[in-house]
Amino acid sequence: MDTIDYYQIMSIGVYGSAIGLILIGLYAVLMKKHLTKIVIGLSIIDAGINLLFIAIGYISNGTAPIYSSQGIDLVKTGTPMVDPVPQALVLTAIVIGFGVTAVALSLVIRLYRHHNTARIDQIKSLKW
Amino acid sequence: MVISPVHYIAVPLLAAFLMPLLAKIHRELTRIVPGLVILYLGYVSVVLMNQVMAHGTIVEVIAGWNAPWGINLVYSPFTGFLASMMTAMAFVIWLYSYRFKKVDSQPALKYFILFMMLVTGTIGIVLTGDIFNFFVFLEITAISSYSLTAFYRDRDGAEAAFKYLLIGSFASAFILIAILLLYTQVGTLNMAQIAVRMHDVPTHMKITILILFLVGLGIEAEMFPLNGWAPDAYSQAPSPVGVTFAALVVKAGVYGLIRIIFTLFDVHGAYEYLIVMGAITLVMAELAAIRQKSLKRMLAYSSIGQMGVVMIAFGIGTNEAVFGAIFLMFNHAVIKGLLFMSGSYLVYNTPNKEIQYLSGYGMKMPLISLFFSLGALAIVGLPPFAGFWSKLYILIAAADNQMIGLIALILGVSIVEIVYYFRVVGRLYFGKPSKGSIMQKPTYGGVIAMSLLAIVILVVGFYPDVITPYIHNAADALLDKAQYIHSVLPNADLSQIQNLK
Amino acid sequence: MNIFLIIVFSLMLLALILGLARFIKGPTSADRVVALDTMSIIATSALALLALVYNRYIYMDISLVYAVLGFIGVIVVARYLEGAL
Amino acid sequence: MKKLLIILLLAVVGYFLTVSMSNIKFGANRMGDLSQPKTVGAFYLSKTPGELSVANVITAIVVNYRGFDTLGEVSVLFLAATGLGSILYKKKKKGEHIPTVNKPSSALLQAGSKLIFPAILVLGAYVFIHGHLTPGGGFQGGAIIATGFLLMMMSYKDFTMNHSVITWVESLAGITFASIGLIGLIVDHSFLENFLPIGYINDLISGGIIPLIYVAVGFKVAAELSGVLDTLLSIKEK
Amino acid sequence: MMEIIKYIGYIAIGIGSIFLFLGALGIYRMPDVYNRLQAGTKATTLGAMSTILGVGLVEPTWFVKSLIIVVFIAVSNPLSSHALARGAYRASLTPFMKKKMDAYESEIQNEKED
Amino acid sequence: MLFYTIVLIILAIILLGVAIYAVVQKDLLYAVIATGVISLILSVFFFILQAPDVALTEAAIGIALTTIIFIITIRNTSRMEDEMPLDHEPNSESDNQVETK
Repeated sequence: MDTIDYYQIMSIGVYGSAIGLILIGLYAVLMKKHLTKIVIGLSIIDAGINLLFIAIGYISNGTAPIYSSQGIDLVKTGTPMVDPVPQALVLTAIVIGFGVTAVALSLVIRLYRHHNTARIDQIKSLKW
Repeated sequence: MVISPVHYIAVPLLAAFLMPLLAKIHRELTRIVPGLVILYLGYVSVVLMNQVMAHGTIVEVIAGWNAPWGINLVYSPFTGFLASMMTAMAFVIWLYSYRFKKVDSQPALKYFILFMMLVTGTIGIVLTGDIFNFFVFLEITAISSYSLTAFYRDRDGAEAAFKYLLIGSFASAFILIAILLLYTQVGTLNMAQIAVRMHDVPTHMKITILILFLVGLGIEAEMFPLNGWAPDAYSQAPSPVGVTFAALVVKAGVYGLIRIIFTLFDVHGAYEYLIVMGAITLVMAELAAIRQKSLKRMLAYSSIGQMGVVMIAFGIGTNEAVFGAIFLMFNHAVIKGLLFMSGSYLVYNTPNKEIQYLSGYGMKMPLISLFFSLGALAIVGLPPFAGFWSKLYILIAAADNQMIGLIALILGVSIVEIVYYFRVVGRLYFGKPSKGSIMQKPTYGGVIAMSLLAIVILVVGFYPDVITPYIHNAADALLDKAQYIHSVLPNADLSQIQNLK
Repeated sequence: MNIFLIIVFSLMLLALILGLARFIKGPTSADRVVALDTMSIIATSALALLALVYNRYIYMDISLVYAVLGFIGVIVVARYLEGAL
Repeated sequence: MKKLLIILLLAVVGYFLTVSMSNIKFGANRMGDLSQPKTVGAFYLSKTPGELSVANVITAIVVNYRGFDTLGEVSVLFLAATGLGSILYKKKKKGEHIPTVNKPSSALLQAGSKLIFPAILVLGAYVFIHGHLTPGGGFQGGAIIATGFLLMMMSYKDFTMNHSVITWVESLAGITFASIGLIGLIVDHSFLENFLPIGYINDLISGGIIPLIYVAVGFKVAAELSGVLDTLLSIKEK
Repeated sequence: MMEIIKYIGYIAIGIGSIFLFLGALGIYRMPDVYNRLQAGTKATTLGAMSTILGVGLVEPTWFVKSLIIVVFIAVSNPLSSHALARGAYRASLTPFMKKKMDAYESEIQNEKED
Repeated sequence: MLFYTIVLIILAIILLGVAIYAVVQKDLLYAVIATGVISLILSVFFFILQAPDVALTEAAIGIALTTIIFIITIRNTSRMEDEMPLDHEPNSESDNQVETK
């Protein structure tokens, strides 16, 4: 069974789903006409990027970078800890994404009040 | 307490957190406190600039961890010059927006918080020496810009803000992916160390990362074809915010682009890329500007065009060219600030802010029209105003490098600029006055702000020597990559770095 | 013990897939929210079990947070369906 | 035509991402030797237990090594709350009260919420107080507390957030964070530098200023998110 | 003794996972919302409680935290299913067996009269 | 190891499936619930990839808070994606207290 490189297959799963999420989100942002759907697309892009960040920090058979008593035991037996930096960056990125989503949705509500529609092809007082 | 660059970030943040409480004490405090904070930052700028000119780059370490382990702020002559310029412009804009519109105390509080954070974000972008911290400040800038664009809660403002948000989200997504790929390749986030380790990165990876950065930052720096947000945001935002975009936000975007290309990467062809993109941006923007009916949109396109010139000058890459580019950034901030400030009073009550209704305003609003004409004369580069010198230096630098085509291009575009600016000025003074239009009386703060900018334009125009030593040092600091790396990482091995000048 | 864990996780995964099938099929919004509720409960127990597999006590916190927060999302949608929002 | 262009763009982005990611091996250790750290990840992993006495390395990074990012992140949330308020601002008449929900909920939900609400608050406080020992921290704890308030808003028609209290908590927490940083600047010449004894690893009181900052962040985030929810819930279309 | 508790824990985990699976199966197979709700919350509540208690039994030092989780699930899950049933009813989804009996309708009538 | 890989692949497929569902679904409420499911599965992913902090954040923010702000938006706008605007005139003036520019 050693002939199969499981991490190769796993990388397809993890990277593939992350890139897939980014592409699906991009598709939604570019193609969809409804503003709320566009914001959903933005949050899907964010999710994909976050997953990509975590995936590059992962180390095979690693454990979380927390030195609790069990964690110290695990490190002593030779289990590596995964890279903590991408995780810290993702924490920041998630919160920033939430802030952007909130502002975007408030703009959607504001636009709906003025135009009585939330479809981008009906909102055309400015050139797109 | 010793003055240090971290005050640029910490003090405004502290004040921003404090302002909701101050608003409960007295309503007027919400308007005064940002001015005091920016004045204090001006004091910090003066102290630090003197220090930097005498002793060289200051590296401020955050949380006691030396570079490359922690975050650091780099206050070099270049970043310091930009930060001081932004502080000065922020003060002028604060004066201008002090009583720009009589809004309730609650919106005024929110406006000044957002404005102060916008200033903090742009200064943070310029000062930081860490690539992810750069991203965080970019997001602070972006979110406050979105909210400020929609601040009037009218129809088009919200639409422009949403458009800006959409494109800005793309930018941040691209920059985030670029940071991710960069981290996997170099294992660090410190800009100086990234520059040291860049030669180990495979070329195709380097190019992919650079393209991602260029797309992301090109959006912020209004590079063609990524500048779709700019005209709408400029024209629909409240006019102090439009000035802020022209004077601060775009400068921060250009700074990011320059820092990435000059310091972080050593890819051949990036400079030529800057020239080409700058030229395309310049031509497209000026051709669009001449077609505009709305004054603010025209100014916005003109601003994009000026950024094109800045990119061309940076792309030439010699000392004189960089000097000219930084000089132009300074001039553009001051002159475009004056143009936006006076222009927004000119079109205050006209429908759709269109130019055709401005006939004969030169008699009705003499002071404002005078300011506008001064700005128009300065920005097209007529002597003896400030814009002349920067354009001259850029042309000389292009001539030194035998780039005849570029000279022809810049001069040709200047003629286009002259045409559309003088169309407005001519209408102001020689058009037939129309009846029934209501003049908006400018606030005292606005008049003082515009006079300050006009004085700066005249003084720099007649005695460019008051500013050139700073700009010379700034250009040297930007081009001296080894010195940047050395001041951040004293023990770094510089032998393998390419493109050291 | 390994076989046992494989069987347990397979059952949970199957349960997740069944919930998902209902989520995608479900004719009304209430069906979909029921599926979301079920999936969050399955995830709660799966995460607790994964903490056991990884042998880290601190991972139980996530299970705890899931148990608390999963249902608030459901209540929000339920109140929206009710017309209360 | 537009559709074709977009699909082409998607293909290009997908191709570039796939090619770049295929060069980055999944699960490979890129941090190098922990004893002689060359990358930041290795440095943080090796230094944190000894020099900061913080069990959770991510907390150490978020609050100490990269504490500046966290300050920025808190300001992003603050800005989002402010911007949301300014975009959706509506002048209220005096004494006007807008209920968060239109219909009262059932007695069961009300009783259950009353039962579970304190538990959620305790859980949130637990998450941010133990931020340096277990997963979680200020943001997560704050978000959990805000979710608890959301539950109360959903269950009780007349449940209102006291705006004055929210403003005070938010401002004071933010000022605490910034002042801790400035105290570090005065005492140790570096913004956000630790000036308290670090204690022993895995103790509740360890890590110097890290738990303090996380408690401040927790309060701030909780107040901000509750404020956002309150603003959003009190806009009603006629 | 510890061994026996451990095995009890594993058995609890097994039972729990079976219940989780059955609950999800019920969600998939049942004919209408209310039946699905029944299957999806009752069975899975038992399943989750059993699994998490099992985890607590296998590692006795974790028992307290697993008990806390179980209590949370025991309180929160009925709440959410109740709110959901009510929401579904108010959104005018008729139950599958509407013709035979509908006690909730009269209650809503009473509520409206109040 | 084999089993672990299979689980990961299945979760990835589920994640992509739900994302596609969220994008193509015309009813925005369903799309929003789907984003909740994406958060749920994403945080399981983070957990498997040994990032408990991130999983906790995703759970705390993704499940309830994002859902509620999306639902409030849907309540204040339209629920169906292809809904056409109502017939009456959009109100163009600002509801601010100041005069228009």
